[in-house]
Amino acid sequence: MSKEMKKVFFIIIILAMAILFILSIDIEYGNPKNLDVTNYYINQGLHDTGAINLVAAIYLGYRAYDTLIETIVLFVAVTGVVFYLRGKR
Amino acid sequence: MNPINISLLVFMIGLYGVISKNNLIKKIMGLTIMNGSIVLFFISIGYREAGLAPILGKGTTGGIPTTIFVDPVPQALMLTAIVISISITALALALIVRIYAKYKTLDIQQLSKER
Amino acid sequence: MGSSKIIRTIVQKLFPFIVLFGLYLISHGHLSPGGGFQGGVVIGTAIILLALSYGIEKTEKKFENKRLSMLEKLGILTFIFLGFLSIFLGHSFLGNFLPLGKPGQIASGGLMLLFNIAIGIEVAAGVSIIFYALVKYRGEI
Amino acid sequence: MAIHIPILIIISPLLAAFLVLLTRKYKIILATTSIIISIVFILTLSSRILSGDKVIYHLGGWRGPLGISLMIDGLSFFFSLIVLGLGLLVIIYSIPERHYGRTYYFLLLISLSSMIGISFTADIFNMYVFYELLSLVVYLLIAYNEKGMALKASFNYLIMGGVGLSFFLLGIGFLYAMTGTLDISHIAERLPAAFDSSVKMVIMSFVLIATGIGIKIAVFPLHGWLPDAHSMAPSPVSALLSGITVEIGIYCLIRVIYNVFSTEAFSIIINSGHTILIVLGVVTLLFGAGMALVQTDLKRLLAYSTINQIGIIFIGLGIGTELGLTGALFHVLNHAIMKSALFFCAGIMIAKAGTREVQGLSGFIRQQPAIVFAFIIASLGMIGIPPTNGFVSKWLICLAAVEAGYTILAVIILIASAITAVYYFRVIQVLFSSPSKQNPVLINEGGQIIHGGNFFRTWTIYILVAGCLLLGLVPALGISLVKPAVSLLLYHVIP
Repeated sequence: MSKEMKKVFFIIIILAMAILFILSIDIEYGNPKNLDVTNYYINQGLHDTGAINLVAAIYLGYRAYDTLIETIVLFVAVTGVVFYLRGKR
Repeated sequence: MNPINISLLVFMIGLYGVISKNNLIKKIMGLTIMNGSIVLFFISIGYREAGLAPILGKGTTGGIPTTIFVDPVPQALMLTAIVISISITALALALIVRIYAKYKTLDIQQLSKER
Repeated sequence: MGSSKIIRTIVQKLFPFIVLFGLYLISHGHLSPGGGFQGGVVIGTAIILLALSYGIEKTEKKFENKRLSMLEKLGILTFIFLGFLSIFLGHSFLGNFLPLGKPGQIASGGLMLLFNIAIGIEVAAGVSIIFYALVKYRGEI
Repeated sequence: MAIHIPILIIISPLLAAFLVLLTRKYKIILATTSIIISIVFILTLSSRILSGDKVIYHLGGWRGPLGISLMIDGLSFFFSLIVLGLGLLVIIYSIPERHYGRTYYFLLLISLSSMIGISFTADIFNMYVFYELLSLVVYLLIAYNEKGMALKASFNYLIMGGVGLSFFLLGIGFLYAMTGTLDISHIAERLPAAFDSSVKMVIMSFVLIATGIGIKIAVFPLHGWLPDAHSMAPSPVSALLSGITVEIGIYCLIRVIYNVFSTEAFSIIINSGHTILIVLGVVTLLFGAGMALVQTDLKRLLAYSTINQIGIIFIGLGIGTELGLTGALFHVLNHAIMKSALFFCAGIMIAKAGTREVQGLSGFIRQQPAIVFAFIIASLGMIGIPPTNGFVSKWLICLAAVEAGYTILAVIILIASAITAVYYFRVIQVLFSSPSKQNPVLINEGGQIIHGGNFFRTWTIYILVAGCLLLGLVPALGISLVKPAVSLLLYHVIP
């Protein structure tokens, strides 16, 4: 396939997928529907974790395990960069 | 054209960038655009009409706040997704430095030809 | 490397305030927008600013690579150790065992403040290590 | 202390990984003891789980959909046992290689701990974070010996893996938009309600997650990265990749299909999902077999044969009957054992012969007859000849295909096995042929001269081959392991 043909081919695929995606969205922007868990977080967040910043209450209090794994992701990325760029071998 | 549709469109632009660009750094840019659009998608899912940032006022002592808050859960998830996306980008750029040092080219076609 | 006199004096004056702002972000993570990651990155950029203005060699003496990578491992080990501590004190892994305190004060988040500090150390050290690695790479294979 | 076992299984390799970075001499001892501790812990749970019970552990003490909880049922027990068992053998296999420093064992331990984390977690976003951690670590392990080709392979895998996991995350976004929670069991409860309101979104989220994981499992159209990645990696890492990492992707697919999109309301998704799985399985099967025929590099041949075997597992999953699932999961176990044995033997052969080309290994029988016989037994298993375990699982899948009325599937599997036989016997024939050129210098891939395959390497191969024969002669052993997982998936589908 020539260069332009390939590019055009990609554009068509991407546009088709984009239209497919956008048509499939049914949630109305501005009022999400099922908020029972979120409302619990908002109402009880301060009581359970003592944090005023509810986002911090969630990612450090309720889901601290996620944050632990994520700091390890960052640590592995740092070791990876140092491993690639130490250069003296 | 609310932000949810826009974020999906930007996701597609990022995907197009990753697939069709031959330059390694442009591929990484496409990947970063995709991750960025996912962050926009999650945040726009959690948006509520006239909702405030989910920081309870100094005074509230745990009573039921009457004000409408934006959904804090996607924001918490996106903190993780952002850190993951920069880790991927940092690793990829370090890899590109090494590949360029060895092959002196950034074009994926040429790279696949050389042994 | 090292830039003009003007930048050097400004950076020399600004450096403590940037670090102070980073520490503020870390310590008030659970009260106002911010937290371990954002505060850590601010402190990391303070170190990078120092390196840009005073040159790598001098900053290296002050913040050498060895100590920073040790700090980074320390950050994560404290995070895991806090998790184990909550197991020893009868809660499940990463469960909060400290008293919650009054909302709005720094000491109010229970374990969250300690988590934020651990993450802050790790991210600050990590960002500056990446910067050192990128700058000192001389391009040999 | 006993109730904390699920989290201790995950955290012990994690903690050991960081301690390995701090010590200089004790890295191997630390690595092996941490994996052995995890194995002991998981075996203490085996009685409860094999009897069908589920172990649930709430992290941070938060009940239900609030916090993250770990759930170990038959399926995750089965996969984490494979991960731990083979992980231990991979560590033992890489002991004699002095070229592997602290970072290597750090990355290996983090990969094992993240794979167990994926199989235990009951929270779909946590599964994504662990999968990302696993991918990051594998990108580094592939490029560990820093040769040009390995860097390119790692970069390709990074791009494909990045795209795949972005699709997975977008799928999670759709699920969260519809159900409002992230806990798998709660999503499964709330999806039918969301299904009535927006059929399109449920289908789109299934498609997104399936393509995302499909890229990571290297299904046919999206497999581009696998042959380079698996062949350019150091041998223990190739065994880890082909043996375990691909299986964890299959675990995620099974978990999504059977737990998240589970109830009868999605019969159209599940039926169409099954047919898609079968079609993809057949295409991957034939493509893998075909490509393996034309390979001259031994490790690329084994990598393409991995794609071939994934096709068989997909067919087994696609059939979806109880027999089909048992065959597929049993084949996951067999493939993990056999492929690791093959990569281990390949590692020794390439190290001794100094070249990766199949032709260069001629006359290897005289140098290391035991390794060649192990290679033969493992390749018999891959082909599916009676005494080995490969035969049992392929036979189960063929039986399930015939029972479910897809007799052509059974025929296709037999054809693919015939092709597999051709390219494996070609390698074995070269091993037996007269040595064309004697190569006294023993160079390993890292450029260091090493002594021959010594105690650790040969014994790991013997253990794997013994496993092959044991499961082949006494298949009830393997099937009893698979039984709780299959019954869980089919009968009480919503955990």
